[in-house]
Amino acid sequence: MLQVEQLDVFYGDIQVLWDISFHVHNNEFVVLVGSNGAGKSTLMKTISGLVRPKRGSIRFGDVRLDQLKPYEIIKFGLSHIPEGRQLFPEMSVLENLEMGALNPEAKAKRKETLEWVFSLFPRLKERTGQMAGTLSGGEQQMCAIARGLMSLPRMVLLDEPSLGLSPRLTQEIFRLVQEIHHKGMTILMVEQNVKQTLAICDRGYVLENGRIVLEGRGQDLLEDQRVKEAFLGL
Amino acid sequence: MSTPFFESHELTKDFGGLRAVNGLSFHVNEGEIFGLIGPNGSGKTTVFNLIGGYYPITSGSLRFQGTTLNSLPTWKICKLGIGRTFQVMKPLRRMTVLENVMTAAFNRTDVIAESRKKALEVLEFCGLAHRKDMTAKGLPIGYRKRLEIARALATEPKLLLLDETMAGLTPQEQAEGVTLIRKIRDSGITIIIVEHIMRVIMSLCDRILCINYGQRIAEGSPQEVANHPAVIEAYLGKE
Amino acid sequence: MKAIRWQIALIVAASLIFPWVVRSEYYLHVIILAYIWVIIGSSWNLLAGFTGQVSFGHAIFFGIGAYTAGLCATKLGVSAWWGVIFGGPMASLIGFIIGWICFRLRGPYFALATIAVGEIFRLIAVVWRSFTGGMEGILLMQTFRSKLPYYYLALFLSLTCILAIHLAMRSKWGYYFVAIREDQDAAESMGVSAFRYKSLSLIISSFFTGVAGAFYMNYMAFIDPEVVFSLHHISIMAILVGIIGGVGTLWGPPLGAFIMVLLQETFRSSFFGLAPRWVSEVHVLVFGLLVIFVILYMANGVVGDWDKIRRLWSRKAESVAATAGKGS
Amino acid sequence: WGEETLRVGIILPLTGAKANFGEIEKLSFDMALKEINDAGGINGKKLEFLFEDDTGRPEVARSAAEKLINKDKVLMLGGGYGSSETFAIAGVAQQNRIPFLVNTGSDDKITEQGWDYVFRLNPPVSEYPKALESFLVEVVKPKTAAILYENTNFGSSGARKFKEICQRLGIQVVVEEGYEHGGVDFKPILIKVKDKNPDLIYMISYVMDAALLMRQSMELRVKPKLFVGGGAGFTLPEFPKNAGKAAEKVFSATLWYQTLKYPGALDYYNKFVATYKKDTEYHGAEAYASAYVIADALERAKSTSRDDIRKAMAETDMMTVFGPVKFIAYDKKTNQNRLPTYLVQWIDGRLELVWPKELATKPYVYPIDWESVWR
Amino acid sequence: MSVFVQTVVAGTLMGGIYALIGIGMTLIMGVMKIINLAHGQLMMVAMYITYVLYEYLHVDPYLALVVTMPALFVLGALIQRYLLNPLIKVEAILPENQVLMTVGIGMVLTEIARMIFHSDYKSVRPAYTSISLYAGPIAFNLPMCIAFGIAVLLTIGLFIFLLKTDTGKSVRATAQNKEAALLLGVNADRIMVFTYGLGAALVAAAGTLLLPIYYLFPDLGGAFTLKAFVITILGGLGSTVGAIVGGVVLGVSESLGATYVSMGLKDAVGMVIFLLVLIFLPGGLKRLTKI
Ligand SMILES: Nc1ncnc2c1ncn2[C@@H]1O[C@H](COP(=O)(O)OP(=O)(O)OP(=O)(O)O)[C@@H](O)[C@H]1O
Ligand SMILES: Nc1ncnc2c1ncn2[C@@H]1O[C@H](COP(=O)(O)OP(=O)(O)OP(=O)(O)O)[C@@H](O)[C@H]1O
Ligand SMILES: [Mg+2]
Ligand SMILES: [Mg+2]
Repeated sequence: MLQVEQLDVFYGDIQVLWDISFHVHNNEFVVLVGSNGAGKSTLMKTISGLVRPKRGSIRFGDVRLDQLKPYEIIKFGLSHIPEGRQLFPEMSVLENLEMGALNPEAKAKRKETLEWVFSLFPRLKERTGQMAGTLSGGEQQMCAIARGLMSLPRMVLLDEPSLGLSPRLTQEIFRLVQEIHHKGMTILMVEQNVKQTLAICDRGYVLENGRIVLEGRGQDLLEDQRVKEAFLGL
Repeated sequence: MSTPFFESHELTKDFGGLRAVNGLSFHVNEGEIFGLIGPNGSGKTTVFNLIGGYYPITSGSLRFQGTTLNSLPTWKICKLGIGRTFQVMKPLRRMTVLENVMTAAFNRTDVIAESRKKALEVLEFCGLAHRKDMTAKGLPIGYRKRLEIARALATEPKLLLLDETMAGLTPQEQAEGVTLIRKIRDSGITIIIVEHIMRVIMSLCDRILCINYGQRIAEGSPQEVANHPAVIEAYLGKE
Repeated sequence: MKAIRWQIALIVAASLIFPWVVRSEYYLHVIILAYIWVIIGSSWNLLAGFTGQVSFGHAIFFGIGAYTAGLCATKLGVSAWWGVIFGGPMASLIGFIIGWICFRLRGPYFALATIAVGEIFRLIAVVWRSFTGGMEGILLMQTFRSKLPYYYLALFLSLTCILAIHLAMRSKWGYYFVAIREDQDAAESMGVSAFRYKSLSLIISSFFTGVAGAFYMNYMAFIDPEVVFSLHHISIMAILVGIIGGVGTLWGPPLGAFIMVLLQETFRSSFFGLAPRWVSEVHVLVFGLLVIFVILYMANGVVGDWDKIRRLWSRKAESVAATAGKGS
Repeated sequence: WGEETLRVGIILPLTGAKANFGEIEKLSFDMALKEINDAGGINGKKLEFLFEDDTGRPEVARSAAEKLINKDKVLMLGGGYGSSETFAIAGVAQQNRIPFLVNTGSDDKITEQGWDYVFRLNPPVSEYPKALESFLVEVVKPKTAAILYENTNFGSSGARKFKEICQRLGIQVVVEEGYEHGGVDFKPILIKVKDKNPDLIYMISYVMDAALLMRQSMELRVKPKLFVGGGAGFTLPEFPKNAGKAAEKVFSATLWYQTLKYPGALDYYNKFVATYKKDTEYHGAEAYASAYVIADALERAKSTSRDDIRKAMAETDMMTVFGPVKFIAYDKKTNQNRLPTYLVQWIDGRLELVWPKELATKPYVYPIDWESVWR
Repeated sequence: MSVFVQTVVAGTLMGGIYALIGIGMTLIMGVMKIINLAHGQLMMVAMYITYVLYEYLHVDPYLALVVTMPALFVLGALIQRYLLNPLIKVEAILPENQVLMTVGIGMVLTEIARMIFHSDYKSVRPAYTSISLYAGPIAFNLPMCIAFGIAVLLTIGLFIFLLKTDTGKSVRATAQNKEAALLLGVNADRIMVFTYGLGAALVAAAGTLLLPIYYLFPDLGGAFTLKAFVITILGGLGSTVGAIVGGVVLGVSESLGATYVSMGLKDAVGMVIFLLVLIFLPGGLKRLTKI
């Protein structure tokens, strides 16, 4: 479904991604792990069009994304839920969610989608009128995920959804991600909770200093000596 | 009984209609690492902000080595010997790492040379010395978190407040962080730490306070707190 | 470092002998104006560029200094030169009070507040006729017929101002000023009293601006509220001087002062009478375009983006060399 | 080349808010210059005017004067439009001992400093209402007056002088208020004036403020015995154009009118209109006359030294389109030309000279029934 | 008593004009967070267009709205597209760079107007400009009443637009978090271009309605830019209803100040209120009225 080939990405003169190639199949749950500053978020941003690659190609189904703008990319059913929540702080939860369904198809089904999203996150339903900026961290994260789902995407990119969340909420988020996945959505996720994520995903890639150094099924990676050393603190 | 090193008494903070901190009392002994945990939005950062003098206290009081902190401005609190890091990092973006830390070191000296010396020591201590001439804005997250700590240390605090300095780090980096924090404590600095990563909290803290809705739900040794049913219910979740 | 010191010595030496080389009083006049702007621009830059508090109201301090000097003469009957001594402290005092009121505002709101305060001062100076003379202004006679005393005094004052700012920036104050600019909350957490150091920066800044105003009164010998409290011709001009030269750099504003004053005079006089008259009519337009251009392409000014400019040049030179090479 | 031409610096506002007046003056200077040179120049040499733009700001006026004196080495200076700018230029001229003939800047102070190098062709602002004064004494005999003026040098010194006249005549000043030039809404001040109901409203305003003041007075039905403008805005063609019927029957003090029986006055007016296809008024006449005064002085000067030119200026005694010119000392003033002033009134959309009576082009209309005028 | 009533009436009507000027600013400064020091200058441009239409084509100023609003929309959009949007990508020490850019734009607009029309005063005087309605001794100027009505209508329109339409929500979203808006499919650059254009169109309405009451010269902008700030801060940033309230409060207090204190300090009254609100009531009157 998503096919990335030989991607080079720069910030100004500094190269952060080197020759990245990977793919995600339809209805697959793929995880990207890597240390700080490895370039995971940059990769996500490149796919969703926030950052332009210098070389390489990104295909989603049969469209090429790499020269498109973010607001064009979302029309093809790709939704990026960014690191750090990025809500609209002075808009209500409901308005934030509505902003998630701007393209015509999603807009037509806005009512039903809202119901669905509220069933996933009952907490949000209680807070529809509250300004998003005053939600607690966990609620904000839920709101961000819910908003990303409002466009009824075929695939979601999730960047560190558990960052700064309590253990309990972290588990809740993971449960939700799995639930969404089981509903038939393709997922590409970045996580620092390596152990847990690798355990529930289909496949994983390890990113180091802007390069993909390992690839494999989640369980296999968990067993890998290098992964153990670098990420599991063993 | 002698006055505790740091004490919060019936601390309360309202934001409009929202009571973010609700009659919270606790104390911290000199030389210990005190963990503050709780679900998101339970008021941990708010407690830090109240200690740091960023918001006026609604009611209750904070005392540090016998001095009441209520209504002192932030910079005076720092002068008293309370250093802090920010959950949302605030590097001085266009200054170099060294300059960032020197600015903090001026807290105890007016002389350039001394502050530079102090700053270099701290950078060495935090493992940032090799990055000292980089501007802070170009620093990767892991180093930025260390810079936060280094800056707080350079003010020569007696009490250090660490707000989620491990979030977003890999387990490997977390382990390094834990070592660093231990080292800081061993140098005689008392620490209050907020963190969601239980492994870090459990291995570092002497005592832990768990709060929810700005109220205490449990306090005690790491083991006691981790097994407390209310904590599991509100915070840890069932494993 | 050595090389820089050498260059500075050269600039100072050149400034000192300038009147003996170029003997035209008119050019001296233009350079004296430039020195006044060096002081205003550098002072503005201390507050805005280094401390991050963008003032749209530096005319206040300039005006206070100028009126202190003028009123010394008209109300106290003493020499207006006393203004050069009292104008600075007077402006600092007003600066402190304004800071006390406005420093609780941050960023653009501070800037807006300074516009408002500036207008209030101007209007008061206009309306309070019995004290300030209102729009009839204050006219004195210059003390010296020769330009030389003014030239050297202006040179001395501007060098003093630059030196003072240099020393301040090299001390703890400088670190604190920049820290406040970068992140006020973080600075406070490091024991910096933002209010105290913002005030300090404003006091120094307004002091020198006031001195410049007092010197201006003595040199130009005529002031009225529209002249010295002008939003456009003083406050915004101060900003343009800073921006074009380069905010947050020591040598940017002085350079910006020379660029702006020379440009203004060149255009006003239609390239000293060489170009057709309409040229002088477009000088404000050229200013406007210059501002737009600088902000778009050299956001940090001539000094701030010096490396960028040099790179551009050398690249151009390279490509010229390359094509030349191909041609031969 | 330098020997062939006699260079005189003229400083006027050629850009900025006052530029349209500066333009009229410059064109008048140009017109006079051409006539003078066509008639053979000055003692066989050509006269040349170097124009400098003061942009309507005193500090710039000073730079311009510096440049003319020190760089261009002109023989003397002329021009001077705004009072503040003129004041600043006069200071420089006196300091450098170079003669300066002021043609418009009208603040009294300019010739009250004892400056021997500064001459003024036009009457000072305090004398603008001189004709009005006799009109008031002989015809209106008001008890109370309101004075409204723009907060500029010209406005506030004019207001101060008129207040002195009121005191002399025993007229009580019930409102005296300055306003910021360019206001949109003068109603608050007019409401206050209406409440005090003065016999006379004296206004010193440029043309657009003048038009708005009159329109809003009409709107609020402010009805004194008479409205009088203190020169400046009230005599310009734009005034009735903008004020509409609210301009009707308004009086104004003025310095000059083309139908005055000065030799060449009407010719100047007609020639200007024919040449430049636009109207001219007293400012233009001042400039035109001033060019001739300058030429006359240079012709008589024993040498081109500044001192000889000054002496020649001081001895000036000639007739111009603006009236007789002779620099004398009176009251506190020195080197001041003394001229009568006039009172004009807008009657049926035309500006008519109504006072002094013997010169009147039409009899004045007074008393005035405002309701019927404004209907 | 009638002095007081007439003063308040005059101030309120003036407030309507102020509100018109403030509405565009509320959008540009309050919603988009762009401090626009070229606001008055944009108004001036609209006024010149109105003038040309009236003088040469004899188009009534109220009809001219149909031309000036779209024209200024285009001008505003071009400014945002080519001068302000690129700034976002430029890293500079002072975030106030954008403010200075608008200063430069203001200068350029003024000077271009001066080159074309010279410094002369221009005015437009259709017959109805001096019609007043009288309620006893109290006069109501007709064009000002009409301007007041239009100000109310535009406010309501803008209010509904921002709160109820997707485009309006996108405008607010883009202002609050541009990157997130992009990710959700908002063409953020275009929205910003649109918003600035809309703000310019609104101030064009103000200019066109002001011209019959006032007059026109190239330097007219600056003073009105300041008024626009005062109104926007008074009313509360981003509050559409606040623009009306702010405008009227400013108009009335200036009038009262002029009548009862001093005409010369009329503008100072506005500035003092502005300062007081900035300092003691951040959030403006919105804080009091909650809208
Ligand atoms: N806007 C930017 N400009 C310049 N460099 C950047 C920018 N954003 C990120 N970088 C640099 O690019 C590299 C990759 O950053 P990225 O945010 O993609 O890492 P990451 O793997 O997501 O890390 P983290 O776990 O901290 O989120 C880092 O070295 C970072 O400093
Ligand atoms: N400035 C503020 N204004 C209004 N409400 C606030 C403000 N700061 C915090 N709050 C609210 O106070 C509550 C406590 O917030 P706080 O940031 O202290 O939580 P926390 O425990 O640090 O959470 P996290 O673990 O997510 O960082 C939250 O509900 C938050 O929305
Ligand atoms: Mg990341
Ligand atoms: Mg927190």
